Amino acid sequence: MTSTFKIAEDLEESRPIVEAVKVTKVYTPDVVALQDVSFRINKGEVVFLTGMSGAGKTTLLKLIYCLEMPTKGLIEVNGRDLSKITSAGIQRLRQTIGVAYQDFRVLPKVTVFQNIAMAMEVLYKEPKEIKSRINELLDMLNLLEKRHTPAGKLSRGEQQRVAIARAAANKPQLLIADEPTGNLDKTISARVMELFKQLNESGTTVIIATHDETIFKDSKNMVLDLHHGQLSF
Amino acid sequence: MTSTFKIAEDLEESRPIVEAVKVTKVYTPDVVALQDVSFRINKGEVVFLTGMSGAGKTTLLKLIYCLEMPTKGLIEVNGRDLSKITSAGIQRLRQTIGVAYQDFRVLPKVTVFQNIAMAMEVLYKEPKEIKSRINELLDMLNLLEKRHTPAGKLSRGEQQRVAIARAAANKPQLLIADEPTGNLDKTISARVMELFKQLNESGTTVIIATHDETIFKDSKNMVLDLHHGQLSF
Amino acid sequence: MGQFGYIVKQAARNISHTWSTQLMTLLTVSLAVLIFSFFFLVYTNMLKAGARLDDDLRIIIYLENEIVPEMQKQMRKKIKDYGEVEKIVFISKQDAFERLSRQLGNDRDVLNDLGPSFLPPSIEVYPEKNLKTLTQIKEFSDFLATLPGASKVQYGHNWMERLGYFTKLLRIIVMLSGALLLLTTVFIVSYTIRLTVVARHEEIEILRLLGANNAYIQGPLFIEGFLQGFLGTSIGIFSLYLLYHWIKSRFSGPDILNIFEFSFFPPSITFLIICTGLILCSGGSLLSIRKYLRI
Amino acid sequence: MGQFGYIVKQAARNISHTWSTQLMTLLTVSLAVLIFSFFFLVYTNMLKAGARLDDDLRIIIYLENEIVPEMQKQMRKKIKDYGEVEKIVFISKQDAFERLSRQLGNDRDVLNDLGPSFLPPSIEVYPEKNLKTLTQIKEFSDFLATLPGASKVQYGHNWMERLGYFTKLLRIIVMLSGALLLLTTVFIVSYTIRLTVVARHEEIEILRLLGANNAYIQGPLFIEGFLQGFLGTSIGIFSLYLLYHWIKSRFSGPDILNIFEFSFFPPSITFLIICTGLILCSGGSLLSIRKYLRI
Ligand SMILES: Nc1ncnc2c1ncn2[C@@H]1O[C@H](COP(=O)(O)OP(=O)(O)OP(=O)(O)O)[C@@H](O)[C@H]1O
Ligand SMILES: Nc1ncnc2c1ncn2[C@@H]1O[C@H](COP(=O)(O)OP(=O)(O)OP(=O)(O)O)[C@@H](O)[C@H]1O
Ligand SMILES: [Mg+2]
Ligand SMILES: [Mg+2]
Repeated sequence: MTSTFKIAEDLEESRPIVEAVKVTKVYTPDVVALQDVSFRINKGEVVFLTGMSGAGKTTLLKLIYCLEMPTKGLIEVNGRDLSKITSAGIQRLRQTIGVAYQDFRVLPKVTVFQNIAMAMEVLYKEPKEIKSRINELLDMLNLLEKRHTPAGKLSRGEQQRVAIARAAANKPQLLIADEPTGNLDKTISARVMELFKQLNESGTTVIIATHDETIFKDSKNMVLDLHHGQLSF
Repeated sequence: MTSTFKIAEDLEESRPIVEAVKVTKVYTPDVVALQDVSFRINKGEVVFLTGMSGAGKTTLLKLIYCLEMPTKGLIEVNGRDLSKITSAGIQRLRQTIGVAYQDFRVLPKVTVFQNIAMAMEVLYKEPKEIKSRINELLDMLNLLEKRHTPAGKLSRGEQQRVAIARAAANKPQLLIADEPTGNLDKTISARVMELFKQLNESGTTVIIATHDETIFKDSKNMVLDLHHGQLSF
Repeated sequence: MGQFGYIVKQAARNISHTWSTQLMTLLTVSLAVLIFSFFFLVYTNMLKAGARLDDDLRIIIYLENEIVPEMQKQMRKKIKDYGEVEKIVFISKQDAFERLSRQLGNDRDVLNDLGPSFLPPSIEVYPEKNLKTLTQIKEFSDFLATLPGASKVQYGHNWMERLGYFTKLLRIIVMLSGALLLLTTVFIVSYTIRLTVVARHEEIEILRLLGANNAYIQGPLFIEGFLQGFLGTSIGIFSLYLLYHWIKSRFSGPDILNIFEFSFFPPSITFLIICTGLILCSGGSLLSIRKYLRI
Repeated sequence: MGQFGYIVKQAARNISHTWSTQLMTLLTVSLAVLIFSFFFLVYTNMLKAGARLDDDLRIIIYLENEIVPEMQKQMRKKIKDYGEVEKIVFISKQDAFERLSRQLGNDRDVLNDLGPSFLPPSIEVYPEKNLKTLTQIKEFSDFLATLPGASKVQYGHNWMERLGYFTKLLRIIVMLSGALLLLTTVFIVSYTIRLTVVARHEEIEILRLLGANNAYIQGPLFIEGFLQGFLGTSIGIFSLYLLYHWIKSRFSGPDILNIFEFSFFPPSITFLIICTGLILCSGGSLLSIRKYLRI
């Protein structure tokens, strides 16, 4: 597949938010998940990350939000070199990134509302603001009725939407969504993409890892295609 | 969507393997997951179960393998009324059904091989048979290299394939796959479908719950379409 | 390979895979058994010591004159007619003198200048065990005072009370410690089970969904519980035995142990403790996962 | 709402959501403190009783004649010149007689016919505490035998040893129980922490991934640990106090408690125990999740 490269000339800011230079990630003992990956994502862009199952998509995303460290190479987020970051630095970095994990990571015993509220409480937001933002998100994702249900009692697709809502809650500078539509039908997928678009319009950079070609094949956005840990443009 | 109904006249056996009559499932206190659902699946068929996220697909499947009991209505599997089944009966029933769960349910600390072997050991299969069957499956699903990796260290897509391999391991009478391609790319999805086809040819009835229209839109198989807990043909 | 072989293989695999947890559990069981049996041992020994002290309850009748052997028989009969008596001992002047000098220990020099004649002869009556209340003893001693030749009747009232209080205090302390320890043992065991269940329930749930029958799931757990119970209890009891020997060897010299007479459990009790441990461990491991078998 | 308000709110929410676990932990802490302080109390009281028994170590010099008061001063000086002495008591014939009759208790009637004159007068020397080994005491007593008018020198060797062995046995039993209990306490606490961590680590991991800072994660845990430590320790100590009173009330009558003199911790120790519990609980709850903070 040929990817559409979009140099962000029409965006307000063209400074890079994520920059990777020859990044290699080897899981002990010998699983090479990423090999010499270099790319640059500018502020305000929407980027799709694609590739076969096991190609290294999740690993690449983990490097960006500092859950893993690269074995070799340089990775900079917001101009900050992640190999030199402190614990407090990681905290501050993560406060500016919203992540919808591939395995959701919602707390099963906690209500939908509370699961999402956690993300905002961490930034000491006001309860009123939290409530109105969550209602807005749940409405958009067709989940308002389930507001007070423990997340463990939801269907998988509903849990996935909770994860997405949590990632979007703070209107972060950078939103990372890992396989956000894996358990969602077409209608809901469209709503999720609409949410991402809204966020992007208000300045959020969006990185979406997906194997679902339908959601990016018509767009003119940048597509990073991983093959066995290597980028192919 | 109009579904293609295929009366199984060309199949060797046309006795029903699953039959549901006016089945209703209400989760306490008031979540109506299924309402008056009636259908009939014949032996040897391939059936797709589709519907929006939260429509009740997983719930319907859970009723078939006895993880939940219907609130109202009759459900029969292999001619056995599930409302009157004993604990030992459930065990015997489950030994004839292979299920690939939507949330995988693989043991993260246990190797891929062992995760799949569990399903066969439960039936007291011979170690040699277990080994050759698992290698065959892993090869088919492109996972042979990861044989001795703990499942928790796999990518989500790889874990999903482990769940599918486990469901298929015993060549069960009935195979249930809940969203089997949610985390898989096109190529691997095709391999999974090929595996299901092989099993079906050797007599297995296959029920696949999915929101991915591409995998059933060209087939002539029966499609059950759920809308808010109700079947629409 | 038959069903049984499978189960044993499964158990062996579980044990080798989770040996650190298994070791921890084994240690816990041993410790619990050690603690429990330690207190049980101290308690039974104390009971025995208490019983021996109770044995010493006696009523002393001081006599004006020595009783000639022919009279003794008659006396015996008279006393036995009144109430049940365990033992009657006649003490001559000489006996009394010897006992006093023994009682004085190193202070016995004070008696050097004295002959045995200054102490009166006496009869010591040891009442039956069932005669225990002080009023009953009082009545008995009142009767004994009416015997011919009796000058004074005395029972070790004060001394008995003192010793009684002391053993009572000790007994309360041991019982309280025992109760506290039993509580902690229950805590520890239930915590261990909870941790095991937390570690295992996912696996058990999956096995259920795969259609494993009860024997397949419970068999390995039972074997593990059995082994843990057997090893743990044995180790616990054996440690206690070593401890007991160590204590005893430290007190080999003087006669203190004759007073206290510290002894180990008889084999039957040891066997019983091991069996109880076995049953609790293997039963507990089955019970703990029962709720997951309902899936 | 400030950062602190958020943390307090969070702690309150956690406590109200997981009150059953919290209650269990509270109980565990109380029990551990009760057990520990119970044994500490018994142990300190035993030490005190032991010290009192050691006090009784004395050397007795039997004299041929009574010493007139004028001579006593001279004697005192002579003895003190040889070695350090805590106390010197002169016992006249009359004193000796009274003491023996007290010692015989209800058996004192045997002395009725005797005057005080049959017992020799004596001097009792209580050596300094640092004079403890038997050889030292022997040397001292050899010297004392050379004093003018001394007929015999004696020290409560046998009796001392007996009592010494008995208290030693008791001490070993109490120490062993204490050691076992300490072990179980450590077990219980580490199990509690492991269970808490099992229950919490998912939440903590997610909070980390959401960028929560250390204060946000540790704050509520610290508050919970602090409350649990404070309540748990207080409840434990208070239960012990009730227990102590109950035991004491059961032994209000006779003089047994004068021998044993069972007393509670002074306030300073009580305060120290509560503080230690506080620090351990709040520190422990922070330490237990440390590894999840590294994510
Ligand atoms: N244990 C439960 N308790 C309460 N409600 C539940 C429970 N499980 C499912 N539900 C609800 O029942 C409805 C149907 O759930 P189900 O999991 O069957 O949906 P699904 O069709 O599988 O959806 P998805 O495509 O998202 O997996 C949903 O609204 C869900 O919230
Ligand atoms: N913690 C780990 N330890 C060892 N190997 C790992 C670990 N995590 C991932 N891997 C391996 O690294 C490779 C890349 O994994 P990654 O999760 O990045 O794939 P992915 O592109 O996200 O795949 P999917 O589409 O299936 O989610 C895989 O082969 C996987 O098995
Ligand atoms: Mg992935
Ligand atoms: Mg589902």
